[in-house]
Amino acid sequence: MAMMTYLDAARAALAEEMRRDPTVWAVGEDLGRGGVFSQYRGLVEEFGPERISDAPISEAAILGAAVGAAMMGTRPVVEMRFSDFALCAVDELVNQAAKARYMFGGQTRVPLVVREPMGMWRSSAAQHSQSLEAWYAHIPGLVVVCPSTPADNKALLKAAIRSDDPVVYLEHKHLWPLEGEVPDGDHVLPFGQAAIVTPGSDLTIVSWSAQVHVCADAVATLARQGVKAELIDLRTLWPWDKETVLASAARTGRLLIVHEAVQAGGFGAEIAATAAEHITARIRRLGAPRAPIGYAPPLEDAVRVQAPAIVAAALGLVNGRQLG
Amino acid sequence: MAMMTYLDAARAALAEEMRRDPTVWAVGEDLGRGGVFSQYRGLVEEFGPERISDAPISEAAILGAAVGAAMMGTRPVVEMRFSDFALCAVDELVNQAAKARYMFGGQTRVPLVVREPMGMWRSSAAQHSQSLEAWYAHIPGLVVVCPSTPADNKALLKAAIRSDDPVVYLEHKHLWPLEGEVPDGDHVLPFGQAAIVTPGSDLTIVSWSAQVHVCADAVATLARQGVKAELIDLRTLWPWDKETVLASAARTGRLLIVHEAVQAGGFGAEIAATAAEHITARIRRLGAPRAPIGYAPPLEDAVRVQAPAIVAAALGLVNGRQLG
Amino acid sequence: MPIPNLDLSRLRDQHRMMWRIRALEEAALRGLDEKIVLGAIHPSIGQEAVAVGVVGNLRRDDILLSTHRGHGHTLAKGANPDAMLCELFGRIGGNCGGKGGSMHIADFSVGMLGANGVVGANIVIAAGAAHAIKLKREDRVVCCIFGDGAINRGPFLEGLNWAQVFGLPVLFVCEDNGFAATTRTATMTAGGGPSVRARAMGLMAEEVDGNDILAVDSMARRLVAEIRAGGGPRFLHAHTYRLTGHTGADPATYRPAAEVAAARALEPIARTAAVLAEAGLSADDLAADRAAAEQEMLTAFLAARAAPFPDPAVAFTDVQDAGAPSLEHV
Amino acid sequence: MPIPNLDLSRLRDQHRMMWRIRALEEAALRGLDEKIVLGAIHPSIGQEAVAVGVVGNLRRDDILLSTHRGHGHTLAKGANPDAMLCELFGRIGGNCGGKGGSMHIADFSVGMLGANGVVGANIVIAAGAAHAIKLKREDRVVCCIFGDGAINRGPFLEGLNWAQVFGLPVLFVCEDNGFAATTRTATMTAGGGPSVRARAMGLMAEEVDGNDILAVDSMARRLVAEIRAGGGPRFLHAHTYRLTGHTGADPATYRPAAEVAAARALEPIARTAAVLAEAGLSADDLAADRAAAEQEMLTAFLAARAAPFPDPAVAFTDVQDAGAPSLEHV
Ligand SMILES: Cc1ncc(C[n+]2csc(CCOP(=O)(O)OP(=O)(O)O)c2C)c(N)n1
Ligand SMILES: Cc1ncc(C[n+]2csc(CCOP(=O)(O)OP(=O)(O)O)c2C)c(N)n1
Ligand SMILES: [Mg+2]
Ligand SMILES: [Mg+2]
Repeated sequence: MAMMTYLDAARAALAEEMRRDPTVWAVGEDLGRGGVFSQYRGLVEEFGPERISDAPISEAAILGAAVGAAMMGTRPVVEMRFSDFALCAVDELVNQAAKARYMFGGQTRVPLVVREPMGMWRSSAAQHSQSLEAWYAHIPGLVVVCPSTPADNKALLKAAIRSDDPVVYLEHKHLWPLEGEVPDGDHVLPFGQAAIVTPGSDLTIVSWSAQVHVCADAVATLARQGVKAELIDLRTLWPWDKETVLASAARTGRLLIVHEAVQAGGFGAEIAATAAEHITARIRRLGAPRAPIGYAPPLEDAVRVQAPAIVAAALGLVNGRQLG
Repeated sequence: MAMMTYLDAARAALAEEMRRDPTVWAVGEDLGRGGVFSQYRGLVEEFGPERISDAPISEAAILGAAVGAAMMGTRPVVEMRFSDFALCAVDELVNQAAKARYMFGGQTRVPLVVREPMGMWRSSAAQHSQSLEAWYAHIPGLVVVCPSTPADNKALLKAAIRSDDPVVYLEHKHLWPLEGEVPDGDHVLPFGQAAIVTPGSDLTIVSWSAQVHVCADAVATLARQGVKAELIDLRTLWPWDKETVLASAARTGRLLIVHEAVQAGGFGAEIAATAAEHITARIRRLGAPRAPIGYAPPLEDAVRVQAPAIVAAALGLVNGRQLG
Repeated sequence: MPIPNLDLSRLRDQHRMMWRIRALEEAALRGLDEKIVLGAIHPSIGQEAVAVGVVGNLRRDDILLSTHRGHGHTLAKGANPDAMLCELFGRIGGNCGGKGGSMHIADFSVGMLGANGVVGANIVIAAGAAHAIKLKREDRVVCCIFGDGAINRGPFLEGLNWAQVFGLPVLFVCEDNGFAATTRTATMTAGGGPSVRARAMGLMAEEVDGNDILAVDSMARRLVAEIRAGGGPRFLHAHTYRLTGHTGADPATYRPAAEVAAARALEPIARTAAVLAEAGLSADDLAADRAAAEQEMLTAFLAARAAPFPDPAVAFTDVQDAGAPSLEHV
Repeated sequence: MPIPNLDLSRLRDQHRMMWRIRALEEAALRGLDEKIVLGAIHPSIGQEAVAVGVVGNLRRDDILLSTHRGHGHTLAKGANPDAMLCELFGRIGGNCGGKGGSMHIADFSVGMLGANGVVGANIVIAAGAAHAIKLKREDRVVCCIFGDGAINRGPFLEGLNWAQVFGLPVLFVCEDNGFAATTRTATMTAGGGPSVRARAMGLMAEEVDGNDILAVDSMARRLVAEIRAGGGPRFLHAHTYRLTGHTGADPATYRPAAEVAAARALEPIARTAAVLAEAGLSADDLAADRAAAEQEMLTAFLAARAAPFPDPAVAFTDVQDAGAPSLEHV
């Protein structure tokens, strides 16, 4: 076990995979100087500029080239810098990477990882703050990963690099400096396995990415009020761990889903809908209002899901209050 | 009242709006020869090539130029040909069109309509068949319209053109030849007003676009079996008519949501989740499995939601069967 | 006057291959007529010299990426026409198991990495395929064919810049048939056109009469050799004409008959036949090439028409390893 | 030797405006230091002659689109610095009400239609703004400024082609500071660069020393006049240098100190001052221009720092007419 930041955990994962497998390479803008968040720091020195490759500001080419390179037997890790810029390469991801294996009848695989730093990050405003994980979960062919801890960011990035499926790998910008214990050695997590962060019996809270930590605060507050919430970190949105979530919610009878993304059409809807179809439980979601993200701190905060709102929603569920 | 196809209804709407308002213009590939589905037939003759403008194969420029032209006081109607190709212009739609009004603090409006013919259409395969309406519903700033009848395609396209919001206007390719009564005169529908296609008391079926007609078949079958289903055509997904849907489902106690799009993360999830949060009802969704759309007819059919499946799901709800 | 140094047997093979492409596409169009094919077919009738002249210079382990109008390229790369027609008819035995159809035809066993339904998308994918080849220090070459309409899409710029910046082994071929669907491409294209744009991004670029098989062949041979020798990407702009409509369903009424007739007089197969005749090949031999091609494709057509459809359960395979769909939906 | 025909009062105004831009950005950076600004600031220090020389040739009703590095362009277009600093500090009184910040600064009242956080996105938007002007038969001109990194994005090709095909009144300005974030743009750009690419798409293109205010001014004046006369789009490639890091937080250790020192010796304000001095302006007058600018921006800084934050409810306005968010969420 070592203490490591979320950022360094991913860096270690990439370095280890690049040592293990010579077909792994990374490409993106500014990687030669460590990448925009330093998440590639030191790697060009070890692996050279061919395997830690700079790129022009050509998101469509970065992703599109990765599709071709993946079909030709390499394992590209592509850096999109901000998940918002990945919107410049949606055809390449959705029409090409996600569908190639299927359209060509299984003649090929597209083993690429698209790293897309996501989420709100100190006054970055509407074009640098989005959380669009729900989009990717809706697209057949894609795997969607949203790690919340340093340990998971290491083990899941390794899994993503080893996967033969195209993986949208959403690191949260706010978590880069987060420290945590990371197991030594070659730990790889399977996709679709949620983590039970805190066990509990009164209600189930499901979340992912940075919001897990906000939920953990809320769970602590709830505990002080005698409410035992079970907190589940989904870790991967596709596949998602339906079994763990439904079993927990069936047991507690109350399900609260919390995410940073816009609530309308967010992935919380999929979880809520699945639960409503399969189990008997009181269900509620908390996500952002359907508004772009503002620049001024009070405007940004107004669309954040914060711990008090989570506590209030949890208490509402526990006390059996129905929404209007 | 006149009988008119879905295609001609939209053509009439555009022509009438262009006559009424000289700032309305349309731009897209091949429009001068009537557009790929003939939905612009005859318009260049009346309005000339400046207002019914050809475009290079430059989806990003088509949409991006529309953003600039909309901010400068014109009302562009842009044609994306197949909704799948709109994926070449996502930055322009999501980062620019949808956010400009907000980011600039209300200094501007972006009154554009993006026409995106959607859905399955005889062996068009994975890159020409998608239904991605859920994506747009998730994006603040966008209005999302999915007309199912000729009358609605006229009245809603007019509303879209008059709207000061950017509107994603999803016509279903399969519906182009569908005939129906279209009221004479200047009928404009408000966004967010669902249509009750068939009233009923035993369960509520909510759908939109081409799938409404499949549901209507199922409703007729159910009626023959003594089950009175209320069929609601949502017509617009954002805003969506929560009141009508929830009131109906609360009354019938059973809610079935049916759409052509992939079920996982589809807009049906939002409706189901909202219902689960607000009312007491048995809820079920029917959408496509999470797989790309195949070319061979049996493969395409395998991912279609067809009337027998709707009937079975409805009966399951009515008979109180719980999903596994 | 016979052409000096003519490689007669190579030209004869090219003649045969052009007829095979034409016959394959006539079979596809018959499939459309008979409503066996329900989706779109984009024929390359009249453009066969580009496919044969360019792709004939690739090794089997070289890589090809094509467009929605890709039957000719695919056949020239060595794909089996039986499998291609099965794919076009959505049958078992198709290269893609019936999942792809005409616009996604692919045969990875011969290095054909796919047609593409999105104009211009293959350009960046091709750059990436070449990138992998460079990383692996192989001497393979990637060939990427696209239409004149594709040069107005962003990936054209991004892909060419990428290939040149990284010095990648890729031949970009703009197969210019004058039209982008119903639009004359020239009306929507500013500046000096494909090769001028390519040169602006540093690529060496050539233009060629794409209906002259000898010219295409020798130009492509030189460019592929330069690329394989490590010279980086090259660009070829081949002028041709689409004798049919954009799709099998397009009557192409937007073009004057005289224009089409003039173009027909320049179509590549007859021109090739004339060169072969000049060089001494008999009319019977020439006719035999055509007849053999038509017979081959008729047989393939009949077999494909008789082939069974895939099982619906096939719709759920080849999606992904993690989180693949289950059959509970069917 | 004094320059003949020098319009001294124009140059003096330009000198003042360059100092105002520099002082505005120093105030923004002070905001960053004091943690008043929490997001990114991309200074254009050292690039002021491009902003002043180009934008100074626009009428108030002409249109400007800019980038993430857009403070200078915005101020030169006539925006109020008080409102700009309020915006940068996320306060009431900001041009965008605190919703946009530095990367989305805009002032529609002076025709400044926005900075943009997405590199290259403004190019197609500018083409569309010009398209509307043409449709409305107005004589306004659109000016679109972007960096050297933007020429590797697809919208560069699509937007330039669009403007040329439709003959639109737009001046594209590539403000080339040698870097795209931490990357030397030349290492990732193939071919002859911005103006060569523009010419390949049929645009008349010029290059200019972007740190020479007189050269930029006269070139931009000519190009704007040609565009306004109906000549269609024009392209200007202006060479300059970014004296700071990419953002206020970037120490830019990837550049040798000698390179930066050499560039600093060529920075535009001192060069302008030298010309003015040569023409007879006193050191006191020159210093007064700077002092006035610094005083103006200090006052603006203090006022912005003291301005109140917007109410959280403002987060839910200006979204859309139909289906706007309600406050039930807060
Ligand atoms: C991105 C995109 N936009 C539009 C289309 C629709 N489309 C299919 S083929 C075609 C014309 C392509 O012209 P060109 O590139 O010259 O190829 P050609 O058809 O002439 O072979 C168009 C517009 C598409 N498939 N993809
Ligand atoms: C599409 C996109 N990709 C990446 C970025 C991140 N980014 C912001 S500024 C920048 C460098 C831009 O370089 P250039 O265009 O030369 O402008 P400069 O910063 O030098 O003014 C990059 C890569 C972005 N904002 N948008
Ligand atoms: Mg063409
Ligand atoms: Mg730059």
